[in-house]
Amino acid sequence: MDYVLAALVGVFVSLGIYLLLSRSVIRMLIGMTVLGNGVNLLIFTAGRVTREVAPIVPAGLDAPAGPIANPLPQALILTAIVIGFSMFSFLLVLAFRAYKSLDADNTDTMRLAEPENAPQPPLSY
Amino acid sequence: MGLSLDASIALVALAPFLAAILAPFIHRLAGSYSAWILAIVPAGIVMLLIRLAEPVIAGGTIAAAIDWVPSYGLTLAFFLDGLSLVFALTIAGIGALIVLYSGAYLKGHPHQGRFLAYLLAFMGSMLGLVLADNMLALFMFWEATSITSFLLIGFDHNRQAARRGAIQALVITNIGGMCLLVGAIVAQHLSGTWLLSELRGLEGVLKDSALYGLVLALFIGAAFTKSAQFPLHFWLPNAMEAPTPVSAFLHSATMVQAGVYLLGRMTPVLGGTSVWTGVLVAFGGVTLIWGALGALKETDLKQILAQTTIASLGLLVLLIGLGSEAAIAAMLVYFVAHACYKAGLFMVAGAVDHEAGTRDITALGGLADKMPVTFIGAALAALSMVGLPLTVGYFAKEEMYLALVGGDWLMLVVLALLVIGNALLAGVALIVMIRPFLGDALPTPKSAHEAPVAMLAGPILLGGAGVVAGLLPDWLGHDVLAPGATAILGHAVEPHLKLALDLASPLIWLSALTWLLGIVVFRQAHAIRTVLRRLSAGLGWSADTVFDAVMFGLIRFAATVTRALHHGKLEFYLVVVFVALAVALFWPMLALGGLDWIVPTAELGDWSKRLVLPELRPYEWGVVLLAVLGLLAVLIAQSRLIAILSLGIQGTALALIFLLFGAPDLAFTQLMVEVLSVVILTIVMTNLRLDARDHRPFEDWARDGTLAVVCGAGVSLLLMLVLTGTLDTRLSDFFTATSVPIAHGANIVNVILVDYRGFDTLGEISVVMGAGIAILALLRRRKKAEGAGP
Amino acid sequence: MTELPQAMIETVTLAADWVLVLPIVLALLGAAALLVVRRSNNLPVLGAVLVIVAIIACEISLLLRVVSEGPLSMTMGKWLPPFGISLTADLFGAAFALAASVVTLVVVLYAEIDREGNDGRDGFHSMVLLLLAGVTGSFLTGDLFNLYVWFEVMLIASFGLIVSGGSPLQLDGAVKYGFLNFLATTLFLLALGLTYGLLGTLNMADIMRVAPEANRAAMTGIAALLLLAFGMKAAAFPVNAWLPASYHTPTPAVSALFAGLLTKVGAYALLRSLVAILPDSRDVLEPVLAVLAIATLVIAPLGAIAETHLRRAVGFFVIGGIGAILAGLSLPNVIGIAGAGIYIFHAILAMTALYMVVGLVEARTGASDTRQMGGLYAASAPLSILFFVLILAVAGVPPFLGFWPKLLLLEAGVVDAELGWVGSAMVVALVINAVLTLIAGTRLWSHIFWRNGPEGLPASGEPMALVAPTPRVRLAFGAVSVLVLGVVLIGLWPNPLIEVGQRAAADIVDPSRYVEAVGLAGVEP
Amino acid sequence: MNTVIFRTAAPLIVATMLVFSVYVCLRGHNEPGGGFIGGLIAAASIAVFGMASGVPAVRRALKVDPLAIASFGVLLAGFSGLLSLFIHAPFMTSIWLYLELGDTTVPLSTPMFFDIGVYFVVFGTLSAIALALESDHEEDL
Amino acid sequence: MSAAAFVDLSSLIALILLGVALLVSIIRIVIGPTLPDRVLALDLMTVVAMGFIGAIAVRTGLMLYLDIAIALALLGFLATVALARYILRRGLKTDAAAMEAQS
Amino acid sequence: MSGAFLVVILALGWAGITGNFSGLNLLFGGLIGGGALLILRYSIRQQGALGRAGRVLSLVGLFLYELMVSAINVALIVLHPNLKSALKPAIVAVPLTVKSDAEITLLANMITLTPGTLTVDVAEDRSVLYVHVLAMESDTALIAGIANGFEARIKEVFQ
Amino acid sequence: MIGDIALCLGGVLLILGAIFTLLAAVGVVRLPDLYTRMHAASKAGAVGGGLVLLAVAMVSMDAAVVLRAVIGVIFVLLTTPVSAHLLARASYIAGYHAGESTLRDDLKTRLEQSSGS
Ligand code: NA
Ligand code: NA
Repeated sequence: MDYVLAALVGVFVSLGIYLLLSRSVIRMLIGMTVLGNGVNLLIFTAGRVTREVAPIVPAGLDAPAGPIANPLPQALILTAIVIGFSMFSFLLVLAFRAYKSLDADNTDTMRLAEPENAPQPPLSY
Repeated sequence: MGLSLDASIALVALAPFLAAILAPFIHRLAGSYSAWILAIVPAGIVMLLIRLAEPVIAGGTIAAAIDWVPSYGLTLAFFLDGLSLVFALTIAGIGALIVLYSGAYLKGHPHQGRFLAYLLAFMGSMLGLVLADNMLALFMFWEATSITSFLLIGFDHNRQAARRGAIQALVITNIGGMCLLVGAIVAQHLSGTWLLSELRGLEGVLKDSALYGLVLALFIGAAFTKSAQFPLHFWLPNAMEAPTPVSAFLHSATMVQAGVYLLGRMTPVLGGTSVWTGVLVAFGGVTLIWGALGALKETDLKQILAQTTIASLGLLVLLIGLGSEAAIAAMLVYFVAHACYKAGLFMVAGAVDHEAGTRDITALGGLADKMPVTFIGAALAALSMVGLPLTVGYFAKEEMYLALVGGDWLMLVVLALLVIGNALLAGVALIVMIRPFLGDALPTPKSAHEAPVAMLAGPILLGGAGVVAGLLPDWLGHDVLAPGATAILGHAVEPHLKLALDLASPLIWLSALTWLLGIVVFRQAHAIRTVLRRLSAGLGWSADTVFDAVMFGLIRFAATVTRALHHGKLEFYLVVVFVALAVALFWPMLALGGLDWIVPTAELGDWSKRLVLPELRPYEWGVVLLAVLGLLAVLIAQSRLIAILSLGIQGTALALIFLLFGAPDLAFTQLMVEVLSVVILTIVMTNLRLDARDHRPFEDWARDGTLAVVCGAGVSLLLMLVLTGTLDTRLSDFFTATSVPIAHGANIVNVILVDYRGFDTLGEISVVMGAGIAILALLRRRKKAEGAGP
Repeated sequence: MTELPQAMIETVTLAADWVLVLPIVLALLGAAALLVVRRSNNLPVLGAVLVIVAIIACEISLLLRVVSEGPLSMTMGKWLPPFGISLTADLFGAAFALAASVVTLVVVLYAEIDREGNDGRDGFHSMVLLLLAGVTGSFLTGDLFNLYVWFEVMLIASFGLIVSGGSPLQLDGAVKYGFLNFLATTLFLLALGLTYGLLGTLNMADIMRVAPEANRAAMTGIAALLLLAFGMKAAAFPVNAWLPASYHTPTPAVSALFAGLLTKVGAYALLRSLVAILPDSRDVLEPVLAVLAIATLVIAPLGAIAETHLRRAVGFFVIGGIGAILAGLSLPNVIGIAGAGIYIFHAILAMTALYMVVGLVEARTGASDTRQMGGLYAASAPLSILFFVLILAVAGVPPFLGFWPKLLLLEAGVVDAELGWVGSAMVVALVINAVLTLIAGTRLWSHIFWRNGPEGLPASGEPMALVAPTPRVRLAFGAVSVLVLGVVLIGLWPNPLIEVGQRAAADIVDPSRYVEAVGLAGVEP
Repeated sequence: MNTVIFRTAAPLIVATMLVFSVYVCLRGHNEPGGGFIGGLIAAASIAVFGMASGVPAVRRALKVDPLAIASFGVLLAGFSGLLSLFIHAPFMTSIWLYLELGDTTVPLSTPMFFDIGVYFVVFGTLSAIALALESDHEEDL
Repeated sequence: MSAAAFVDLSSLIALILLGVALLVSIIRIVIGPTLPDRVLALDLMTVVAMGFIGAIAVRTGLMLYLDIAIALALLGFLATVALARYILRRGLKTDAAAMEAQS
Repeated sequence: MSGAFLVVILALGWAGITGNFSGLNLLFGGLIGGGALLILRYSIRQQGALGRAGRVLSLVGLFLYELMVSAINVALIVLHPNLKSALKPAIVAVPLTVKSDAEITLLANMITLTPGTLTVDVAEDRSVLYVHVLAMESDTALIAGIANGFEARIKEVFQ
Repeated sequence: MIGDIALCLGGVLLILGAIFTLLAAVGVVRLPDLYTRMHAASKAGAVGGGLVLLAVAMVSMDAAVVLRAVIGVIFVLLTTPVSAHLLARASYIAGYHAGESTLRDDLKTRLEQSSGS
C-alpha cells in the first residue's frame, strides 16, 4: 500500500504545482494547500504505513502490546500542518489585501514592485 | 631621532595616512595654510629616507615586519632596497612639492581639505606599494592607489567628464589589480611565500613552473593597466580631468609608475625569458610611438603632457623588457629624469592655466615676460626632456642608446624606434617650452601674471634637480643607479655614468640625430598635427570610444539580462523553480541508478510482483479514489469558490487516509485545519468582488501540466526509491518504550509534541502567533491607507 | 518500567550551558511580551533593546565558550540525542548568531527613523524579535526538522515585517516574496520527509554518521532537493527572483534586516547540510554548485548595473554575495569553506549597513530612484564616507572586511584549479564579479553622490535641494556608523575572524568534534 | 446572517464548542487531541459567535485583546520550559508534580502547561484573525 | 456468528456504504449546478465523513475516534454558515451562467 | 438563575464526557462552564425554565418519532422511481402563535427535521414561518398539523 | 449477554445509519432542485450521522462514551436544522428560486410585496 500512497503523493504534488502556475492568487493558494497536503502525505508514507493501529498506549499498559503506527512522522506532520496553516492564513489575507489595493487577482498584472516599462538605465557616468 | 630603522620604514608608509585623516581638520583650522603644515609630512619622509639611504646604498636592505594576520601567515612586511629607495624618494619628494602647490592651486576651494586628505592618502598608498615586501600588502596598497586616484580624478565631480575619467581609471586599474591579486596568490601557491624578498631568492620557482605563462600574464596585465600600455593607455589622458596637482603627481612619478615598479620588482623571478622580453619590448615600443604621436596631435598642454607620459611609460617598459644591465640602468635614470621634468611641466601647465585661464598652446604665446620664473622652470624641465647635456635627461638617453648599440639587427630596430620616439618627445618638449612662453603675446581669458611662490617652488626645484643631477653623474650612478639596478637584477652593478662627448662614439651621433629630428618635429608641428588629426578622424574610433561602447554595451546588456530574468511575473519565477525541481528530482536518480529498482532483477523479483495491487481494502480504495476525485474536482472547478469547496474533498480524504492508517491525531488536525481553511477562504472571498470565472491562457496549460506531472512523478519515484529500503525505527522505538513509564503520556504523538520534540512545538506556536501579528499588521493598515488615498 | 539509558539520568546540565538556548528563548518570550505592550510609546523599543542586549551577552559568552572548548551542545528535555532535539553551536553558528543579534540591535535603533509614520501598534518590535529568534535558532540548531521550524519562524516574522506599512508596492512585493519563500520551505519539508524515510533520524550529527551507508541515489536526490530549497532561501541564481522583487518594498530598516539575515541563513543551511552533513552528495553535486555559483557571481552584479531603483540595485549586491558563498561551498577545501563562512559574516554586517545607508540616502534626497538623486557628496561628507566604504567593502576592495573572504575564496580556487575546471572557473567568476560590482558601485556613487542632481541638472547650477536631517535621522546615522566602523576595523585587523573562520571551516569539513559534542561519538551506526 | 433562529441557537452551540475544546485540549496527552486542536475548536466557536452576533459583541465578551491571549500562551509555554533551569537539566525537561487533593490525585506537569500554552496561542491568534476578517469597520485591533 | 464478528462485518458493510456515499456526494459538489447545491453537498459530505469515522471507531474499537467525529460536526457547521453567508452576499453573481442553463 | 442552572448542566456534561464524576472534576467542569458562559454573558437572555421534565420528555419523544418517520419518508421519496410524480414542492407561509426567540427557534428546527418540511425563513415581525414542503397535499392540513403538534407542545414546555 | 445484545444493536444501528447517509447522498444527487435536495441532506444526514454516533455508544458500553455520543447527537440535531435554514434562506434571498415544479411560493409573494411597497 506504500506504493499506492506514494503514487497519490505524486498526484497531490502535480495538482499543487499546476495550480501554483495558474496566475490567480486564490488558485495559487489552493495549490499551495494541495502541495502541502501532498508533502504531509509524503512524510507519512516515508515513515512507513501500518493499518489502523494508533500510537496510543492502552490504559494500564506501559507499552503497546503489538506493533503500532510510527508516531514520529505523525508528530512532524502535525507541526507542519500547523505551520502550513499559519502561512496559508497569512498568504490568504495578503491576497485579499493585494486584491483590494492592486485591484488584481492575476499575478501577471501585479507589477508595481517591478514595473513593466521600467526605463533603461542611463548611459552616463 | 631615536627611531629604529624598521620603525622608521613603517612610519614612512603609514604617516601619510595619519596626515590624511587629520587633513580636513587641519584645513578647517588653518585654511589654505594647511598645505604648508601638511607638506611637512612628505618632507619629513624625504629626510627619513635620506637617513635610511646610507645602508641601502651600501648594498643592504632594511626590512621591518609587523605581525598582521598571523593566522593567514600575513605580515605587514616592508623592505627598503635600492629600487624602493629610488621610488620612495621620488614619491615623497615630489609629493611634498605637490602638497605645497595644491595649497595655492586650490586656494579657497570649499573641499580643499578633502583634496589634501586624498592626496596624502594616495601618497601613503604609493609609498606603501614601493616599500611592501609582502605581495598581499603590495596588492592592498596597489588597490589603495586606484581608489584614492579615483577620488582625485573625480574631484571636480560636477562635471561628467571628470566622473567618467575617474570611473574609467578605476575600472581599468581595478582589472589590473585583480590580475595582480590572482597572480600573487598563484605565485604564493607555487613558491610558498608571500614575501618578495624571499621570492627573489627562488629564481626558478615561477619561471620553471608550468604556470609560468599564467603568472606572467597576470603580472604583466597588472603592470600594463596601471602603466597605461597600449592598448589600455586611454584612461590616462582622461584622468587629466583631475586638478593639475593630481596630474602632476599621478602621472610623473607615482601611480602610473607602479606598473613599472612591479615589472622591475618581478624581473628576477619572471624576467629574462624570451616571452618577457618580447612582450615588454613590443608593447613598450608601440606605446612609446603611439604616445609620442598622440602628444603631437593635441594642443591642450595637459593633454600633450599626458600623451608624452604614455610614451615615456612605453619607453620604461621597453627598457625593463630588454633587461640588460645598461637597459636597467637607463630605465632607472630615465625614471628619475622623467619624474622631475614631467612633474615640473605639469605644474607649469597648471600655473599657466591658473594664471592665464587657458591651456591651449595655440591660444598662448609670449608668457615669458609675464611669468618669467614659470618660464625658467618650464625651460629647465623641457631641456631635460629633450636630453641636452648637463641634464639628467641626457644620461637617460645615453644609457638607453648604449644598451642597444652593437646589438643584433633586432636590437638595431629597437634602437631606431627609440631614436624616433625620443626625437618626437624632444619635439614635443620644444613645443611645450616655446609655444606658450615665447613669440608674440596673445590675449588670454585672464590677464596673466606670475604664479604664487608655492606654485613656483615645484617647477624650479624639480627643474633644478634635473640639472643638478645631470651635473653629478657619479653621484647619480653610485647612489641611485647602482643600488636600484642591483635590486632589480639581483647582482651588483657597477656605476659608469660619465659625461663623455666622444665624437668617435656612435652615441653622440645618435643624440645629435635625435635633437635634429626633434627640431624638425617642432618646426613641422602644425603639419604633423593636421595629418595626425586627419588620420585619427579617418579611423573613426579610438580605444577611448571603445571603452564607452563597452561600458554602455555592458549597461544595455545588463538591462536586457536583468529585465529578462526579473520582469515581475510571478508565474515565470515559479516555472523556473519547478524546472529546477524537476532537474533536482530526476538528475541524481538517473545519474546514480536510482531507477534501477523498477527494472526486474533476480534477487528483487519482477516488479509486477512488488507492485501487485496492494492489499488495500475496498473502503480504503474508496478513500484513495475520493482523494483523486477531490483533486480532479479542484482541477476542473469553474470558479474559485467551487475550487475552494472541492478543496474540502481532498482534505477530508487525506484525513480519512490518516485515520485508516493509524494516525487519529493527524486525521483530527487535518480535518479541523481543512475545514477552517475552507472557512477563512470563504470569509475572504465573501469580501472580494472577483470575476466568477478564471482560466489560464490555453497555450499555457500544456506547459504547466507537463511540468506539474513531471515534478509529481519525480517526487513519487524518489519516495518509492526511499521506500525500497527499510526504515531505522530507533527513534520511534525509544518513544514508544518510554512514553508511558517516563514521559507519563499514553498518546505517543502528543508526548512527542509536548515533550520529546517540544522545542519544535515552541517554534511552531511562535509561528502561529507570528501569523496573528502579521495578519493584523496587514489588516490594520488597510483602513488608514485607504482613508489616506483619494 | 523501561530503563532510560544511564547517560540520560546522569547527565547534569551546567547552568552555563543555557547560553546556548537562552538567545532563542529570550527572543521568543520577548516577542510575546512586547506584543502585549505594543500600544505603548516607548516600551516596545526599550524592551527590544534590553532583550537583544541580553541575547548578545549570552552569545558573546557562547562564542567564547566555543572558541575555548569546541562545539557546545544541549539536548532539549534531557532526551539525549538522537532522540531529543539538540542545539549545537560550533564556531560558525555562534559567530553568525552573534553577528545577527548585533545587526538586529542596530536595526532596532535605526528603525526609530520611521517612528513618525509608524505608531508601533502593528507589533514591529515583536516581529523583529521573532525574526531574530528564527535566525538564531537556525544558526544554533543541530536538528534538521528543528531547522525547518526556525526557518518558518523567520519566514512568518519576515512576512509581518515586509507588509507592515501596507502600501500597494509592499503588497505586490510581499505576494512574490511570500509564495516563493513558502514554496522553498515546503520543498525543504519534502526533503525532510524523504530524509527521515531514508535514514530514520533527524539529528544532524546522527545523519552525518548514517548517511554514507544510505542508498546513494536517494541520498543525492535529497541533497539536490535541499540544495534547491536552501538555494531559494539564499537567493542563488536562478531561483533568486523573489529578492529583487521584494527587498526594496518595505521600509529601509526592514530591508536592511532582511539583507543581513535572511539569505545568510539559507547560505548557512547550505553550508551545514551539503558540506558538513552530506559531504558525499556534495561531491556529486559539486559541478552543479559550481555552475550556480558562477552564474550567480556573474549575473547578479549585472542587475546592480541595470537597476535605477537604488534599493533594488543593492539587492543584486546581496545576491552577488550569495554567489561568493556558493563559490566557497563548491570548492572542496577548508580555505573555501572558511572563505564562504567569513563572507557570510561580512555580508551580515555589510549588507545590513548598506541598506541602512541607502535608507539615509533616500531620506535625504526624498527619492528612491537614482535618476532623481544627486548632490550628496557636497552636502554630507559623513554619509559619503559611509556609502563609499560600504561599496568598496562589498566589491571586496582591501582593507575592508569584504576583501578577506574574497582573498580566501580566490586562494581556494587557485588551490583547487589543479584538480579540475571548477577552481579556475571560480577564480575567473570571482574576478568578473569583483570588477562588475565595482562598476555598479561606482556608477551609483557617481550618480547619487558626485552628480549635482538629477540627470539634466547643469553641472554649474545649484546642487539639488536635500531634506534636512531630523534628530531621528541622526540617531539612525549613529547606529549605522557603528556597523560601518565594524566593517572597517575588522577589515583592518581581521586576524581573530580569519582564525575563527579557519577553525570553524576545519570543523565543518571534519565534523568529528561536532559529533563528539552532540554526544553521538560512541554510538554504533 | 441575522436571523432569530441562528442568534438564539448560537450561544448553545458556542458554549458546547468551548467546553468541548477544553476537554480535547486536556486529554490530549493520553488520547487524540491536545492544545492545538482544542484551541482551534475554541477559535471556531468564536467565529460562529461572531457570525451570529457580530464582531463588536464578541469583542465586548472577550474583554481581552485576542493577541494578548496568544502572547500569554507563548509566555506560558516558554516559562514551562524554563522551569527546568532549576533542576539542573536542559531546557524543556519535564517536571511532574502530583497534587493530593482529597481522594483524587491531580497530576501537574510542565508538558501540560506547555500544551495549555499551545491552546491559548491557537485560540488567541485564530480568534484575532477571524475577528479582524469579520469586522466591517475600523476596529481597535 | 459471534457478536464481535457481526460488529466487524457490519462495520465493514457500513464503511463500504459510507465510502459509496462519499463518492456519491462529491458528484453534486462537482456538477452543481448552483453554488448552494455544492455547499449543500459539502455539508452532507462532512456528515458522511463523520459517519465514516464513527464506523472506523466501531471497527477498530478505539472509541476515542468519536471525538473526531463530533469535532467534525462542530466545524462542519461553521463551514456551512460561512458558505451560506457567502451565498447571501455574492451568490447569484457567481452563478448567473449556471442559473441560465438551468432555467 | 438560568445561568447557574446552565453551569450545573455544563459541569455535569463535563464530568460525563471526561468520564470522571469526582468532586474535583465536577468543580473543574463548573469552572469551564462558567468561563464559557462568561464569554456568552451578553447573549444569553432570560430563557423560560426548562424544568417541566414531563412535557420536555413528551416533546422529545414526539420529535424523535417524527424524525424517524421523516427520514424514512425522505428515503422512500429518494428511491421512488418516478421522482416527478412523488414531488409536489411548495413554500408555504405558516402563521406563528409562539413569540419568544427560544420557542420560535425550537419550532423552526423541529419543523426542519420532520417529514417533508423545511424552515426557510422567519418573517421579520415573527408572525409567519416560511416552510418548504416536499409533497404538499393541502396547506391547511399542514398548518394545522404544525400548530397542533410541535407548536402546542412547545408552548406547554415554555409556559 | 447484554454486552452481545448491545454489540449487535450497535452493528444494526451502524448499518442503518450508513444506509440513511447513503440515501441522503443519493437524494442530493437525484432530487430536482436545491430546496428539495435540502430535505434529503438535512433529515437523512442528521439521522444517519446520529445513528452512527449511537452505534458507537452501543458498541463501547462505556458511560463516558455514551454521554459524549449523546451530546454529539444533540449537537447534530441542533446544528443541522440551523445550517439548513441559513443555507436555504441565504440562497433564497440571493435569488436562487425554487425549481419550476414548485406549486406555490408564499415567500416570493412576500418579498415582492415588501420590495413593491
Ligand atoms: Na494529540
Ligand atoms: Na497534541
